[in-house]
Amino acid sequence: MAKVPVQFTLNGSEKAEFVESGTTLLHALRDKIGDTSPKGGCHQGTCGACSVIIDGELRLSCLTLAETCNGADIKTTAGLAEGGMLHPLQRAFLDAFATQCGFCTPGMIMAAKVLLDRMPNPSREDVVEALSGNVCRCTGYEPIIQAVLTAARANSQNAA
Amino acid sequence: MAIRRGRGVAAINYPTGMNLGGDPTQALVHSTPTGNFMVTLSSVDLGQGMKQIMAQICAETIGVPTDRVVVDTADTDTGPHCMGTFASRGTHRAGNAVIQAAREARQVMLEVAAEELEVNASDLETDGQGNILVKGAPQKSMSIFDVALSAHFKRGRSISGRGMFLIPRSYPEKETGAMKPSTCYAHACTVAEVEVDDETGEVTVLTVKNVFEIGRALNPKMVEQQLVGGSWMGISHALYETTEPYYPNRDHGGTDFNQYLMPGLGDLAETEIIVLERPSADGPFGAKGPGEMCANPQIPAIANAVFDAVGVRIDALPITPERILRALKAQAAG
Amino acid sequence: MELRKSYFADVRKDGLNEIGQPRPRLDSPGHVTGKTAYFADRNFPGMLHLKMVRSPHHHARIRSIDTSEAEKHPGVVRVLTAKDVPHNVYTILILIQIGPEDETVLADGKVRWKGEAVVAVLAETERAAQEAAAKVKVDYEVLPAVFDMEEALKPGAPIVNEYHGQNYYLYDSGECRKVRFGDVEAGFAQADHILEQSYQSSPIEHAPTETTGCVVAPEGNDRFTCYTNTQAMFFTLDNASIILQMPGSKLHFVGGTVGGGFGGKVDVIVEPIAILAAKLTGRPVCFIYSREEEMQVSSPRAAEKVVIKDGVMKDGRIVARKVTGYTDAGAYSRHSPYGAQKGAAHYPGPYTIPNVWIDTYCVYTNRTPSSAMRGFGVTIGDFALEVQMDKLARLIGMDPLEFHFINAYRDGDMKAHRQPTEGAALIECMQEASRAANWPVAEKYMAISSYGKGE
Amino acid sequence: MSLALQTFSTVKDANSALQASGTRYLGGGTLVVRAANEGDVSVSSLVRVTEPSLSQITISGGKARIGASVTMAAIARHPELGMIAPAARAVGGPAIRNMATVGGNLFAPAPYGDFAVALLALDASVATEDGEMPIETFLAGRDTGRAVVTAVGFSLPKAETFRFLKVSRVKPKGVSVLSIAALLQRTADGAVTAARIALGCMADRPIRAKAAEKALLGCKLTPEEIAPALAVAGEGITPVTDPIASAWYRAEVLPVHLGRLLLG
Repeated sequence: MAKVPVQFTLNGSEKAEFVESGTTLLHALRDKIGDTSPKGGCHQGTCGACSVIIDGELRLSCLTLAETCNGADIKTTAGLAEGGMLHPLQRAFLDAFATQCGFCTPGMIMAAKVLLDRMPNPSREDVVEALSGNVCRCTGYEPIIQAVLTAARANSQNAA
Repeated sequence: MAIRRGRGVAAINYPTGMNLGGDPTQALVHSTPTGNFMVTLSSVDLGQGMKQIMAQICAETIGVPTDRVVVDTADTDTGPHCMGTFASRGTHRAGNAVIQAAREARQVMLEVAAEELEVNASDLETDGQGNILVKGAPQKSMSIFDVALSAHFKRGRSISGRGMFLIPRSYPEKETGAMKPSTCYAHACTVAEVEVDDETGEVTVLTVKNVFEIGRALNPKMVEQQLVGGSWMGISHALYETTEPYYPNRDHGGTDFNQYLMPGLGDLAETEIIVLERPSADGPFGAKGPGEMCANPQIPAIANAVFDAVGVRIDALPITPERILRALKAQAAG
Repeated sequence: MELRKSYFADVRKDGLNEIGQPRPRLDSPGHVTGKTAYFADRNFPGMLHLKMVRSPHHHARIRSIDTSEAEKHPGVVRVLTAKDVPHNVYTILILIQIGPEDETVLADGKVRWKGEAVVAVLAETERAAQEAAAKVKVDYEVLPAVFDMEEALKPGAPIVNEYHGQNYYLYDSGECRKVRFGDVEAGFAQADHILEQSYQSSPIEHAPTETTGCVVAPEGNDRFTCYTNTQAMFFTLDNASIILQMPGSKLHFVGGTVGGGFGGKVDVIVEPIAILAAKLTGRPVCFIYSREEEMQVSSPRAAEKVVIKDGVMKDGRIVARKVTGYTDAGAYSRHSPYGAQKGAAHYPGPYTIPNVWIDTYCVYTNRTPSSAMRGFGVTIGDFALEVQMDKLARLIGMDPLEFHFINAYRDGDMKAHRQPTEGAALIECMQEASRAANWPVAEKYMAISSYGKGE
Repeated sequence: MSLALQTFSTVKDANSALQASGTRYLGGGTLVVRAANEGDVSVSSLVRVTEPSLSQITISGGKARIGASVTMAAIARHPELGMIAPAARAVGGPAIRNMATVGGNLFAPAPYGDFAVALLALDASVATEDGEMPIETFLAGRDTGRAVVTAVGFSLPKAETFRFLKVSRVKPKGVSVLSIAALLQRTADGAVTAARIALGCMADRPIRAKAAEKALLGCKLTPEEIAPALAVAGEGITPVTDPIASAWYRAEVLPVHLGRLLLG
């Protein structure tokens, strides 16, 4: 089985691995590199649990082949907290009791992060749209929407 | 075209725990040398928050803050038997087992403190902050930290306890069905308000007002999580979900989250949750199991609201636009 | 959410230190940082991947299975069939003495539903396992299938499951679980109106975001550690022990952190075959359902049919209720005999009715085996009961909410299964709903209490 | 055998590689990687092209040329493609839109392929190395063609002439019950002089509502005048049945939604 090299930046640090050709980024991250924060909920592109940020854009790591990510800048939820300090989104998810089983949470946070990076003061509709590719079966979504709106408010207050 | 509005009500009850009982759960509690407490279980946290609730139950019983309790579950090499997490039994069954184990550990803890303070154990109380006080003489006290150190290194006592909760199994009488299915029941009443598009059969759930009686909200924020999520699932069951959309034709079952339908973030009903607490006689601090019943009353409430809106009864779940449209056409055809 | 503390304040002790406090969840920091370890986050060097070859037919005899091409496929380590499973015919509730054993771990001679596991393929990679699975040749003789519960109960219907011998579960009470209370026919005779209606439901998938699965690692000392998302650790361990004919002391289950269950992870399906595979290969094994398997192969909530016949008086009292409930177990029992029986205990709902007759059937068909789901045995029954209540109210020209008050159970009322009501709170829920929804009811209903009719 | 990815810098080389059996073109991955993940072992080799023109959007002379690798997200945010942005935004959620390509959407079977419905209404041309063909011709033969699609081109519709509607059960990201795109030229007093209406989910691929197009000619967009067009909207359709909706339901609500789109 042909192995191919992949090299990219993951949460700010350089990673280089050999993977079998055709390996998804999700498998490369989880099984080779050991970042298990992206979750494999469907491997179909229908649940969003594997969402990561590649070069600033939200992507599904289950449908992305690792070897197409050479040179890319990849961010996952595992790399979001800096210096032991939770990111405002993470803090907001905690405070809003927006996690139950937690399986969808890393993907939700990734989707929310790209939203807030582009749109610091989103409306509820913007949040709904931004999270629309992510499935949660526990919460009924409302606490998650509230968490993202709260994080946005916290961000804008800090900026002010 | 007309958007027609309707509302419906439903009221339900729900048994706590495995039907007919006979479903044991055990717990072990022990203190570390510095007076932190370990709860050992084999109970499963599905995401509903079993670990957190067991920590709070243990903390309340021992008399320490929750952050001094660690819950270790679920490892069959260390955790004693639990029948499992199902049938709204986790909090009720495991909670009772944890209380029993924690009480036994607390008793040892008080005995050690009594020796140190030279009083009777029955004269001691805890302040919930991690201290043991002499009743009526609070200046005479000792921290649980020091009590645990003493127990471990001086007195040779194990501050630990064993808990077991079992409701004896009931066997239904063959001819009459006389039986004891459960020891306590949660309750709910939901009023749902919908809009129905009478040209497409599409239903929009505008509001659901849910009143739940759950015995005791051990952690109100976690209760809210489960009730809000459950209410969403009830709406989902009412209007969307099926693995066989065209039964008896069994083709076309959804195989992914695009085609197995559930309400999206843009479909959320305005949801109101009101909680009443009538403590159950045998629940941990009166708690019943809210986890399942919270998803039930929305289904008939919505079915009744659809009828109220457009005058057709859909007696088969899910209540799809297609079923409504077919019924409306049949109604129009007389 | 609002806590309405005014209700039942006299029987509740508030002001505790930890109970009733909205403490932050200890597990949430792990969730938001992606650090929480689910079973599939364990990865072992040399781990094999298990893929299942499944029946494409609803009901068929297996003439032959040819795994030779699959075994030769590059990357394949082992191919398992029924003969490899030590105790291949099992049923999960045997642990609480609800038999007979009626299901095969891997199909032996026959398949009884579309999706049934037939052959397990173990390979170095998922891809190799998928490719090899496509090379397994199974020769089927298709048999007539029965999907509809009423058809299945008719004489001459194809027998779905020979271990039962008939298409229903045989309780000690006969073909159904029965509840008999009062004289239902006398109740109907006395009633001003009779309403008989039929309700049904479709199977529903739990759809947890984490699919069912496990990772098994040999410990090197004849013990096997199974990382699993089962909802019931020892229940699964003990069933695995029976299926594998392996002492429970050789099994070590680790779990308890699950990505959603909703009842979908109480069947013992993935663990025994994965442990067997680890034992026979000496390698770690993972068996994780694909989303498609989770959606269409894992047990759904049962399809149910509920027929309710009520006798009601003009003044709103229900004087007789007869309920016949049918639970479609699919091809195997799993938890369905338990669920159907739970329905018998739940009917006639939280109402005090003097004459009650209940029959609940657990029926076998060639549909996907159903099992527990959130609200097991009750959810669909509540749909039927509460739509029926609405119809009854309208039939006698009464406000549906007031109609509920008239019939609501209260402390001391005798239930149909002959337990006195204790701890009722239905009336208070309805009173609060009346206020919250601005759905006024007559003052007399707002004045009553669950504490009993005497007060 | 594993799944092998071959990367080529030119379309020409990719087209040669695609002649091998078991080889599929990798666009955004939303169709083909999913198929591989789900155990479709008929796919053993994937081919992709890095030629920059495939990722370019060119607007000139009132015409748009969109490279086949351009994503739905890129179209949705392009300042000069605002009129078709709703069709691009109708595809998937944000992550899918960052991956799903124009080229891929042309191959997406119903109930997917909402953007292709818009392209059909716009009478787009589909380019391959062999040249260009009308989208209708392309869609009819898409199951057998093996050449890489390189771009689509169309005349930019004037504001107010293009309308798009997607109906789904789940909001905001749901799969189509149906989608409708309509390009309507009208006189100053509102009478329709030319109509091109494309439908999604009314067959296994986007199709035109030709009878309705014809019936709309000369009509003003009033309930009375469009009624004949709605009455024939279902001519020639063979709607799909899937978990979202049955063929019966789709056929029943097509005139309802077409009417709402025309009157909206």
